[in-house]
Amino acid sequence: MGSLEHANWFMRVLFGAMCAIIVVSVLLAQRGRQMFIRRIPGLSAIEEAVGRATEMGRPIFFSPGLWGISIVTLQALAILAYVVRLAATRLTRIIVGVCDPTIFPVAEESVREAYASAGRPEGFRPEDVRFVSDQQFAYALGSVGIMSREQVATSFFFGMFFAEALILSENGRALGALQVAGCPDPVQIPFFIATCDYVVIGDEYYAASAYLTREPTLTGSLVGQDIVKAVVLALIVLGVGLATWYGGAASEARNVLFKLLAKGA
Amino acid sequence: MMASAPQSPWQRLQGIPRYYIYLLLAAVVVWQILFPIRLPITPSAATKGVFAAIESVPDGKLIIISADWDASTQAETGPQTEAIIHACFQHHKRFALMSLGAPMGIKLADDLARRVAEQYDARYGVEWCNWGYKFGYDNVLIAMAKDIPKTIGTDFHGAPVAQLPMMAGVTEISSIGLVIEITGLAGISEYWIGLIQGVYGTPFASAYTAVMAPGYYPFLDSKQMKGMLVGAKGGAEMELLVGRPGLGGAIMAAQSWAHLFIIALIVLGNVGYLLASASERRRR
Amino acid sequence: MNPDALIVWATAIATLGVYTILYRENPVSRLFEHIFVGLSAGYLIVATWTLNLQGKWWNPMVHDRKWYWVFAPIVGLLFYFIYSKRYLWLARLVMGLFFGTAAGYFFREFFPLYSPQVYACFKPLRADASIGWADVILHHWIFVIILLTVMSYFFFSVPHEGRFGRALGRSAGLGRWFLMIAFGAMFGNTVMARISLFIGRVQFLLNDWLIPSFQRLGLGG
Amino acid sequence: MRSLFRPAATSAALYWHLAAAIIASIAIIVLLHRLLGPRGRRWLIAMVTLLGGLYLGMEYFLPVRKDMLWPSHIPNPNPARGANLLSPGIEPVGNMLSVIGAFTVGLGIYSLCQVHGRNIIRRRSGWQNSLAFFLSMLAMLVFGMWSYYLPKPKIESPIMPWPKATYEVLFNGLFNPLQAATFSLLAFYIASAAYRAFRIRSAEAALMMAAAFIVMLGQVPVGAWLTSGLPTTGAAGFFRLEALGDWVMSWLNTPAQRGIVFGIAIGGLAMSLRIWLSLERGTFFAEQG
Repeated sequence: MGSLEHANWFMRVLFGAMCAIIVVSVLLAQRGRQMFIRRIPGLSAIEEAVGRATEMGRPIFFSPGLWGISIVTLQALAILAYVVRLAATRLTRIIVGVCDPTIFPVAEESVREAYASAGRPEGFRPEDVRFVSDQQFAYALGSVGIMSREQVATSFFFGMFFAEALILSENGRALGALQVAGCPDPVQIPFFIATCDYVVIGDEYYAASAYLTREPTLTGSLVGQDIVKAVVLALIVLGVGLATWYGGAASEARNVLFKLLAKGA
Repeated sequence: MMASAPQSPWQRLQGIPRYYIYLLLAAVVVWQILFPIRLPITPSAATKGVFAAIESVPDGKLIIISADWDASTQAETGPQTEAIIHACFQHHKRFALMSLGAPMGIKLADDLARRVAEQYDARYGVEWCNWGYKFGYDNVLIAMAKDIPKTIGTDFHGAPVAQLPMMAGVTEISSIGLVIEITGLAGISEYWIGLIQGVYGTPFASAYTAVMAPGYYPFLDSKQMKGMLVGAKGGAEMELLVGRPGLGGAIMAAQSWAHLFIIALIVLGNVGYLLASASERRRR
Repeated sequence: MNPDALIVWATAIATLGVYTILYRENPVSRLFEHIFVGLSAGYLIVATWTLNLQGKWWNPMVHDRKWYWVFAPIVGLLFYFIYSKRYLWLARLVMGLFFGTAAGYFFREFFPLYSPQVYACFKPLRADASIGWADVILHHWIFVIILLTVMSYFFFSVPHEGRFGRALGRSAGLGRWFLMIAFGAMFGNTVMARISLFIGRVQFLLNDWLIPSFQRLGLGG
Repeated sequence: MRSLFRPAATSAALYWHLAAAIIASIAIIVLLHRLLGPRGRRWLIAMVTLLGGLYLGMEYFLPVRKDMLWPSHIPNPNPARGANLLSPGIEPVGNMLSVIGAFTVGLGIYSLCQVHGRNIIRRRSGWQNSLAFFLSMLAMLVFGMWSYYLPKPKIESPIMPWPKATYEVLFNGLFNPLQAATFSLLAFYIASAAYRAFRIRSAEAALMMAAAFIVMLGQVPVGAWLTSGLPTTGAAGFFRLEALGDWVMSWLNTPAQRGIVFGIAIGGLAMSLRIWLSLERGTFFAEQG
C-alpha cells in the first residue's frame, strides 16, 4: 500500500474541485436559484414525532450521540436546533442527554439559541440539557433512566452511536415512545430499523438540515453534494471500465490509478 | 389496539412477551456453559489472513498488538488475544502490547500474555513487552510514527521502554512489521489505517467483536487490512490454527444453541404471522 | 488488605442488579444506574487528571517550566462563559476554534480513509487468466451493481420523474433493497457478539462466584 | 518569537512568567471585549474557525520535501518523511486541543451536581438515588486519586494498603462489572428485536430476514453442519452455509456499505466546509456575535 501522509497533486486538484463545486452551489442558492430536494420519509417524520409529544403533553428526549466536537455531532446539533425550535413554539419540553464533556457547552448553547430564535427565550431550562456520563454504558443506562422517569413520548437519536444504540432504542420502544434515529455509521442502522419508527440512513443524515429548514445555503450545499457524488460515481465507472479493458492484474492503467488514489506525497 | 379481544393462538405466537424470550435465552446459554455440546470448526479466509500476516513478519521487526478491549468484550476479545499471542510465540516474532482506547483493559491483556509467555519460556522485555495504555489516540500515533521510544516513554510497569533489550534498534514506524488491533471499540482502526497503515504502508490486521466486523470488511477487501478475526468464531478458528483449542471452542457451543433459539423465535413469529393473516382472510 | 473476595461479590450483585432492568426500570436498577453514573463521573475527573492533564499540561508547565502552557486553561476556561450573558461571545470564540479544527481533521482524514476504498472498487468485469467468469459475475458484477445502485439512492436533488429521473428512481429502489440485505447481514453478524457478552457474564457468575461459593459451603464437594 | 517562548530558567522565573501571562491574557480578553462590537466579535469567531481548519488542512495539502521543510531552507528534523513548514506544529496543536478540551469536564460535572443536588435539596422522589450518585462520585474521586499517589510497591502483591484496596473494589468490583453487565443486556435485546423485526410483512423486511438468517447460520458450527453434505469445492460448495454467509458479508454487504460511506464522506465534507467557512449561519449562533 502506498503512503497517504500528505496529498499528491491529483488529490489536491480533486479536493479543490469538490470544495469549489459545493461552495459555488451554495453561493448560487444564496443568490436565489431554486433547488429541488426529493422527499425523505425519515426526516418528514420529525415533525410528526414532535407533534405526538405535544398531544400527549409529555417531554421529548434527544441524544446527540457519543462523540465530542466533530462534524458528525455538529450535524446532530443542527438537527437538535431544528427540533427545539419546533418544540418551543408548541410549548413541549425537550431533554437533551449529553455524553461528551466538550459537546456539553455547545449543546447547551445551541439549545438556548434555538429557544431564543423561536421567540421563547424564557422556555429554556438549563437543567434540561444534561451531561449524563462520558462512559458509553453509564450513558446508556443513565439515558434509559431519564427516558423512563420522565415518561418521554418521543425520542430522537441523532449522532454517532455504537453498541448503546440498541439499549437506548429497545428500552424507548418498551416505554412506547415514538422514535426517530439517524447515524452516519451504517453498523448500528439495522438495530435502529428494528426498534425505531423512522430511521435516517447514511447520507440522509447530512441532508437533514437542508431538508428540514429549506435554507438556501443548505439546499445549495445539498445540490453541490449531489454533483460531487456524481463526480465520484463517474470516477468509479471510469476505474471499472479501465480495469475491465486492461484486465485486473498489475496493468499499467491500474498502476496509474493506484498512484493517483492510494499513494500520497 | 385489540388488546382486550381474545387472541387466536396464531396471534399469540406473534406477541410472545419479552420476559419469556429473555428467560429462555438465559436458560439456553447457562445450559450450554455447564454442559457444552461441541461441534467441528473450519477456519475462514479472514482468519487465515491474520495467521499468515504474523507468519510473514520479517525477523528484525516488531509486532504491535493494540489491545483495546476490557472486561465488557472479554468473552470475544480474550480468546482472540490469547490465540494471537500463541501465534507470535510459535513463530518467534517479538511483540509489544499497547492500548489506545482501554485504560482498564490493558491489565487483562497483560495477565493473558504473561500466562501464555510462561508456556513458551518467553522473557519479558526480550520476546515481548507491554507499552501500557497511552492516552491521545491520533496524537499518539502521529508522534509514534516518528519516534517510538520517545512517544511511548515508559512501559506498563513504569520502566523506560528504551532500556528493554527487545527495543534496541526500534526507532520509528519502519521498525514495525505488523500492527494487530484487537478491539470492540469502533473508530480506533480508522486511526491506525488513516495515520499508520495508509501513510507508511505498515501491514495491519485486526480482531474485532462480531458486531464491529461488518463495518470493516471494506478494508479487508481494499487490502488495507491483511486479515481479521471475527468475534468468538474468529477466536475459536485461530485457536485451531495455533493448535490450542480453548475457551473459544466452548463458547461456540453456547453460541450455536443461542443462534438456533433466535432462529426458532423468528420462524415462530413468521408462522404466526402467516397463519393469522390467512385465517383473517378466511373470515372476511 | 486483599480485596479479591469483595470484588467477586460486588461484581455478582452489580451484575444481577443491572439485569433487573430486563423486567422493567425498577428501584434496584435505578440505584445501580445512579451508582454507575456517579462512579463514572468520579472516574472522569481522575482520568482527566492522571491520563491527560498531568502528563500533557502540568508536568510540561511546572517541571519543564514551559510557562506558555498556562494559556491552555485560560482558553479552556472560556467555555465557562456559556453561563454569562455578557461574556457569552468568548465561549463562542473557543467553540469556533474547536469547530474549525473539527473541520480541519475531517479534511485530513478524507483521502487516507476514503480514496483507497474508491480504488478498491475498480473491479474488472470480464474473466481473465486469474479469475473465471463465475467468480466475475458472482463477485465483481454484483459488487459494482450494488455499489452503483446504492449510491444512486443517495441522490436527493434529482426528481424521480422524466426519463432519466424514472430510471434513477428505479435504480434507487433497487439500491434500497440492497441496503436492506446489507442491514440484515449486519444484524445477523452481530448476534454472535451480543450473545458472547452474556456468555462472558454467565461464565463469571457460575465459575467465579456461584460454584466456588457453594463449594465453600461444602455443597458442591 | 522563538526566544519569547523559551522555558523559564528557574522556578522563580516560572512564577513571574505565569503571572505575567495570566495578566496579559486577561488584559487581552478585556480589551477585545471592550473594543469589539457585535460585528467585530462575529468576524473574530469566524476568523478563529477559519484559521483552526486552515492550519490542519494546509499541512496535509501543501507540498512536502524530505530534505527540508517545504518551502523554507530549514532542515527537516525527520528526513525519512516528507514535511512542510507547518508539519512540526501538528503534534503540539493536537496536544494543546486535548488539554483545552479537558477543561470542559468541569462543566459536565457541574451539570450532574446541579441536577442531583436539586433532587436532594427539594427531597424530590428518588432523592436517595441522587445521594448514591454523590457518594459514588466522591468515593471514586477520593480513592482514585489517593491510590494514584500512593508510592508504588516494589513487588506486586495481592495484599495492598486499604485505600488502594477500596479503589480496586470500586473499579473492578463495581465500575467495570456495571459496564460489562449493561453491555451484555444487548444479548437479550437483540433476541427480542430479531423476533419482532424479522416478519415477512414487506419485501424489504423479507430481504433483511433472509440475509440475517444466512449470516447467522454461517457464523456457527450448526450452520456448517446443516450443509456439510455439500462438497467444499465447485458450484455446490458456494451454497455451503459458511461460504454463503461469507459471500453475503463480503460481496453483498461490502459494496452497500461502501455506497453509504461515499455518501457520508461527501456529506461530511460539505458540512465541514459550511462549518469552516461559517456558512452554517443561523444554526449555531444566530442572534448575537
